[in-house]
Amino acid sequence: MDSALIPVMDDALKPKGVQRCPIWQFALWICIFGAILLWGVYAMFLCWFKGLNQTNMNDAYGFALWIWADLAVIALGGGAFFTGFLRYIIGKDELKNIINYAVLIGFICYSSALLILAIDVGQPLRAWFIFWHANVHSMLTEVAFCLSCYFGVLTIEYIPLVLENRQIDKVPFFHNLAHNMHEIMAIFAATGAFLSFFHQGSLGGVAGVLFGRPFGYREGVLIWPWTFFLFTWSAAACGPCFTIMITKLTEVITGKKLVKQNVIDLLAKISGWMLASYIIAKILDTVYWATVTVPDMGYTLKHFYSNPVYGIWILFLEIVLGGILPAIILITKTGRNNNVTLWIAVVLAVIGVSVNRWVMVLQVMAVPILPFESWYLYLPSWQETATTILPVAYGILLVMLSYRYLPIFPQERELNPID
Amino acid sequence: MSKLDDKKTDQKGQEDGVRGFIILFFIIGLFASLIVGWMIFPSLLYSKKKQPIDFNHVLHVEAVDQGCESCHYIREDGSFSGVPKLAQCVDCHEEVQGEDPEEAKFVNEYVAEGKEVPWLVYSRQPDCVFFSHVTHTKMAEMDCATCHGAIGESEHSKIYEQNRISGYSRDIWGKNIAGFKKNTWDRMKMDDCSECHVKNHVRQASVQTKKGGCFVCHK
Amino acid sequence: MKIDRRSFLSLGMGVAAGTALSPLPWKLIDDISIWTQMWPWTPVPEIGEVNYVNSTCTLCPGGCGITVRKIGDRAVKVEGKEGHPINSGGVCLLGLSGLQNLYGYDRRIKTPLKRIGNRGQGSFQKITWDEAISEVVNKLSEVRSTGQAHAVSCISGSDQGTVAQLLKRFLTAYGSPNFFTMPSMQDSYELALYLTQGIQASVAFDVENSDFVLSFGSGIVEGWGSPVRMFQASSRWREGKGKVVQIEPRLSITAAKSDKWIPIKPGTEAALALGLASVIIKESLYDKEFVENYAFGFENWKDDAGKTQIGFKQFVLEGYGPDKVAKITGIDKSTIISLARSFVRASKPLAIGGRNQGRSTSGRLNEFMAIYALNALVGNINKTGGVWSIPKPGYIKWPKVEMDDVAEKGIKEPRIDAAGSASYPYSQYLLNRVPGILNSGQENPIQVLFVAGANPIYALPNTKAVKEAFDKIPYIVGFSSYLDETAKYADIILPNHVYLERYEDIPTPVGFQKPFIGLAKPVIAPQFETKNLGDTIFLLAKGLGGTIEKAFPWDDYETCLKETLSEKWDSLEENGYWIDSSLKPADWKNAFKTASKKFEFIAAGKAKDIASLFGFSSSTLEGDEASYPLVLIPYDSMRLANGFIGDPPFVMKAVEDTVLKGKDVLIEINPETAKQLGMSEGGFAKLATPVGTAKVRVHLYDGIMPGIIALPRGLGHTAYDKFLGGKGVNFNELIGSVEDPVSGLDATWGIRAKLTKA
Amino acid sequence: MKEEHKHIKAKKYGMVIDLDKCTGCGACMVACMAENNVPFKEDETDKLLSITWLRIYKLTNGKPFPETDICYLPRPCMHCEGQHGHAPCVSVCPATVTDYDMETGIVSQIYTRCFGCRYCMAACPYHARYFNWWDPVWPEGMEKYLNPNVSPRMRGVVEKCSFCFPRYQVAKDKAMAEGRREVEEHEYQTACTQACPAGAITFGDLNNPKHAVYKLKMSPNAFRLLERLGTNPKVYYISSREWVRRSGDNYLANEVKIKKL
Amino acid sequence: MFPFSFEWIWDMSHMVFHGGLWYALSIIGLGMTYCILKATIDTFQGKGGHHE
Repeated sequence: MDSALIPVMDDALKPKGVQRCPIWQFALWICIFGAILLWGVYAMFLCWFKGLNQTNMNDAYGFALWIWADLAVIALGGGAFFTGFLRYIIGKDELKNIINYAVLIGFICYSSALLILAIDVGQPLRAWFIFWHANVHSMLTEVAFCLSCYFGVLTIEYIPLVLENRQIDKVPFFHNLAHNMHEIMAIFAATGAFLSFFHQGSLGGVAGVLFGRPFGYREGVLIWPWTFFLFTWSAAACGPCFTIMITKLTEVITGKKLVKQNVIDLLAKISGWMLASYIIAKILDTVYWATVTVPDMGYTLKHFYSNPVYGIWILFLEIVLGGILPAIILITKTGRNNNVTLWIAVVLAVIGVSVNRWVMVLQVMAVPILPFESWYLYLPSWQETATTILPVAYGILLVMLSYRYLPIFPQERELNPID
Repeated sequence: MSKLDDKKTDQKGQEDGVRGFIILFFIIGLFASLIVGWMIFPSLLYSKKKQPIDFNHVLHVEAVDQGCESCHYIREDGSFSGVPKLAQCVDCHEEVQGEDPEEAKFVNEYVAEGKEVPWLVYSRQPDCVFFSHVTHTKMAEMDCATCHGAIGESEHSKIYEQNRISGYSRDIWGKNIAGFKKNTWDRMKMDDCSECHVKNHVRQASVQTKKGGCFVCHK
Repeated sequence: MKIDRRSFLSLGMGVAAGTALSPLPWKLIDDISIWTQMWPWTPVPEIGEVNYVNSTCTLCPGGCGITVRKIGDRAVKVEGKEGHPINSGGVCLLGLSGLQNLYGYDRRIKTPLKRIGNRGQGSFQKITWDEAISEVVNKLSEVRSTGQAHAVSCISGSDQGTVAQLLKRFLTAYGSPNFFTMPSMQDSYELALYLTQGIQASVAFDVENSDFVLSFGSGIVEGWGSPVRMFQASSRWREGKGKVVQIEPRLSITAAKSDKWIPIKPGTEAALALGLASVIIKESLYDKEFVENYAFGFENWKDDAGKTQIGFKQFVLEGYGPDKVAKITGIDKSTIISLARSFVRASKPLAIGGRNQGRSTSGRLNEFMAIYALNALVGNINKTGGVWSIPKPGYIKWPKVEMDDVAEKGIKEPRIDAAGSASYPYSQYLLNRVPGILNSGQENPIQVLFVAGANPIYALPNTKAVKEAFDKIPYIVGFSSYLDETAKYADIILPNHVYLERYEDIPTPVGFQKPFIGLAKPVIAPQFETKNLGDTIFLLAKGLGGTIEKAFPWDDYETCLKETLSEKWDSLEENGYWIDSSLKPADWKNAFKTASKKFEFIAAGKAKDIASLFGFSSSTLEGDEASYPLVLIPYDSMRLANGFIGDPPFVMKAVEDTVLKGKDVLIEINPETAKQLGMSEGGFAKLATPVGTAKVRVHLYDGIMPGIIALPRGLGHTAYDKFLGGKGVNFNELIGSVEDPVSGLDATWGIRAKLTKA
Repeated sequence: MKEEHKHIKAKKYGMVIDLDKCTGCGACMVACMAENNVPFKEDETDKLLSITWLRIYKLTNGKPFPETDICYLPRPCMHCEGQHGHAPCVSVCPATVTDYDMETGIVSQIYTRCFGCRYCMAACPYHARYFNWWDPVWPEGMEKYLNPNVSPRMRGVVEKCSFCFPRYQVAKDKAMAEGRREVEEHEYQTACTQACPAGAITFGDLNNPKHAVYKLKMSPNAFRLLERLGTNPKVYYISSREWVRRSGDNYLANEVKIKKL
Repeated sequence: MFPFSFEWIWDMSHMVFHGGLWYALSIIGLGMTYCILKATIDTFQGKGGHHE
């Protein structure tokens, strides 16, 4: 192909009536993140061909960085289902202006999660046994099923966006398909929300059911430990915060206002109340666990937070800095409307939920259970790190492409008129 | 820019023709791949190997007095002898007995050299499988033919078909590509074992599946 | 009409739909997963008929009965032989991993080898057996023709059994008295037995019946004696059938298993034994019947010249009162007194010595004498639960070697080590003295050295000196099955079969009460072109011809063994062992073959005086305290084989991470001492002794006495395979050989050391 | 096929390990490796990357010299019964790879079905489960000693102690060849039990009063590891030393007596 | 996953779990089939496209 064609094609693909950075600049960034992506892909192939000895995981850390990354991205991707839930089920119509981006972020998060899982399992070529030989009592089975199904839903939600690309839209079939999918999107969104409630919860259940691991173990109702509900709740609270954070980050990078303040404000407010209620539940859960559940097994709270690296401070970080503080900011109008505090709140909420997922994976592994053991410490290998960064690079690339060529932000043209 | 724009098509007739064409292509693709999937692929999937010696079961069954167990017996420790070793055959085949060139080949190439015959075992299970012949033949009083078919009535060794990917015999991994099964010896996968175990309530003590535990059939 | 991209799209959709509706993708997915379930590179063990072959383990001198499970012609697992008199079904981890020696192709020598590189470098070229035999024969003929027959010597793992005796016989027929064995506590025990009871016999411990064992640092459950037998005895004691008191500076596993652990300043064990004796005598608790009627030299006595000599009683009462001993040993006076009392009060007390496994060194004679004296004081000599002397199995009754003139002359030459000479009249072999003699002398007393069933370069103290001495020997012939350190030093190797491929008789294991012979049998056909050492000796003899050839009138080793064992053979073939269960130790009236026909505390006529036998002196450690403030002691572990056999991979896998981490050995140190040195767990350090230095890491262990550091034996190999070689430090590189002033035997137990942060 | 399910009383195979007798010599570990085709590699000193179905822990009483005391504790898979067979690791396995067999009380596993998610390892508080981080490699020659009764595993799967179940299969075959359905106590013993030179390990049916373990487990000195978590393990330990028994579980500072479930 | 799988038991947990699963899968499957079919029909009816 003639290289002169590239700018022409680029122009043809861009949505009408919006300003985009010059192609060379775009290409430069694509190259940078592409290189990072390739580094991750290289590490990924190392893990596949040489096996998991490429990681620093060991028999004490069967679950490590990857599983944390999985749990974290799924929690952060929770913005998609919860925004969808609010928009399509509850009927918060304003959210249509941010739902596209929420879906895109969700799609990135979930596809990343699946990719990481595919690297994480020891025998990827027979990983489908999880479906075929499903054990319905396992939280991981539920996770696998709901995750895959919901990924399907997210794909369905993302497809119409792709189809709305100026060139694709010209194909009648695709135009009609996008149109029809929009028509019944509420049904998909409802299914997605249903699936999400379960798999977010099941991810919480992953640690919550481990009665051999007192740090993770929680009592609960029926087959569901409290963490089941806490995880869904925290994902619903913090997922939208991540959506807001990425939206605001995109605005900073593009130097444009993309979503109207009232939309952000609404989402932030709902998040705030979700977060506030979540953190209360979380505190109650922690107190009950620390005073009833674990003493019964012969442990004290101090035992679990005597980690030589961060001790009790991680609990403070998770609950106070990552929960209470952002909740307070987000439920107050002034807090939400001040750009700085809003930034602080969403970042803290994102950190808070990530730390929660961190302790529920890594701390569970690290805590000594037998009285004659000591703390297990772990540092990921470069291959683990690279494969964890891989989805970040992939996400950035997909956001860049989607933003450039798809009408992600319906209010963009209105907010940024071209003279 | 214009290159990328769809050409306007005004003539309705032409449009209809294109549509028909589209459907035709769809059908071509469909059938071609069905033929590949159902007919070509299965024949490519298996390599066909001849046994080193064409063995005549009928002849041997006539010559021995204990049927299958004359050669394929349960040892004192309960293990199954499987395919006879050279030492068993040598009792009769020290010298060439008959006219059969296969026998001559056996005596000259293997007996004389003291080399074991690399028989290809049609019903060899994967290494992870534990199967106890004594349980089935002695305790459950099953006949060999129930699972292996009338192999004792064969005059020639059939072709051994080996899956090129997994390396296993087609007899245990499924004669029929669609998974349909007429005889026990058409397929001997886990579900086939389980089917009979479930029917007969054999050690259905698993907590997870209420069927047999892993170690009933695995090792 | 024209085909546009929509048609292709449609075709693609058709293909997709058709493929999805065909078995192709699904079967592929399934088959690929089945492929992962049995990757072509994952081995599938061959099935076959199961067989068990009974044999005897030779990996240590324990003599355990084993039974090897075979599938077809493969040996699949070694198990303990049920009902075997030594180990009754139990087996240790080294025995269990025996097949890794058999099938460990990386560590085995597969054909005769001739050295091409430098010594120790391990470069060899393959040669045929004919070439190898003729080369060695030529060399031996050459040496013999120059009148140097006595300069051919042999280091053997032991002098018991037909193979060792054939080697010795070969030397005799050839004309050399220079046969050596590797040091072990048996040397000192047998010497003590000879000095006190006047007999050449093996020492045995009736541990199964003893109800109070006082152990002076013996690793009862760490490989001392016949290991599995000792484990089983230990379990009886733990069932309440006996008590164990362990005396050593470090909380070893034996100490942890004992009823009481008494930490002692290392090297002062003899003083404690004498202290205990003094309490027993002072409180008149000793066995009067024995001491008054069957012992000599307890009281003061008059020698042939009529001079009054001090007896044992006066000697210990004057010199080793509990106050003084408390000061020497660092043990409370009250502890000493109460220990002495409980020892005496037990109905079947037994005192044992020989530190750790008792296999690396012979030990100090005074210590063994003092321990022996304790046993005598409680009258447990040859009694149930006591210490016995049993005759060595006398089944080897070959005709006397007919010697030619050269042999007659050579055999009369003095031994290189001076064993049996006026200086060391009662010692048989003093291999420990040889490196020093070789390194100091101008001339070369050894022209040809045979090494069989031993790894002296690794296992003798002061590795550097040993290597230096070996460098002076012009021609070394190795008979090892494995490419160990000494084999790597050889000029030519005539490899022996591995024990599972050969016949061999295993005589009574250390400390066992009944005359016993175990039989090692070929379990599988030899894997490589190796030969039974017995057969190799015959070939060499045949090559040399004359009287040497005549000395070996057997067709092959198997015939020789069968003839030698004659009527015992059937029992050996069937059970894998022969035992004389009827043997009872001689009663006191007949037990003692000394001049006085009594148990002699003072070894009248043999020892200079009582002090030379028992006297304790504390200045036996090499190095000065100022430069080397710490004391380094070795310890033995079941998980680290330290003799002729190196750890196979399974045993290496069992080594704790507080002993070896990566390639670094961890040295045990008391946290208090570590704190003074500013060291923390796992930290690197430089360990220096007057003999050598090594890089180590530290492991803080509360169970070790402050000021003492302990290093395990069995690491620091430079040979074998990648699983063992190049890991840790060989203790022998850090210590010098210490000679016992009376016996001349090796008495090394520790050295002064310095530890600095690295 | 004839009806095979006569009313056989459910067995519950378990182990009693006498820590007073155990010397930590490691014979059980090696017997296990030799019996079960456990692989090995050049460096096995990182115990978190070293497959030892049976691992020996060294316990110390934490007191300074000379009050120090140590005790070795061999830890096979506990074959937890949990509540009604819901062992910690069993119910979490997403692909039904591992199972609790009510007939024998053994936590069994199909290696070839495991796809290596390691959830069971996360669930096991005893670290009894091991992952094959590497492809097992037997150096030339060593593949000859592999036991055909146990299938070698491949990289990427979890494995653990099976109480030498293949030995049960072999014993049952022998019994059946002799026309018996039941296996005698001595006919089915694990490799570690058989090897232990100190005779510290006893193995048998915890439900059968004729088996030695039945009585031993009732010793006042018997305890199990982490009983308070409700794992309901089938490996009992015996120690005459209070501090050792106390090391079997966690206790709050104010809990003076050892709790027994 | 399917009633003919080895692991399938006709009990509450399987019905609930797989009920939920198949319910979701059906909605997704049927919904997408509907959209694709309708889009195909719409296209053949000449709807969509060319509206620049």
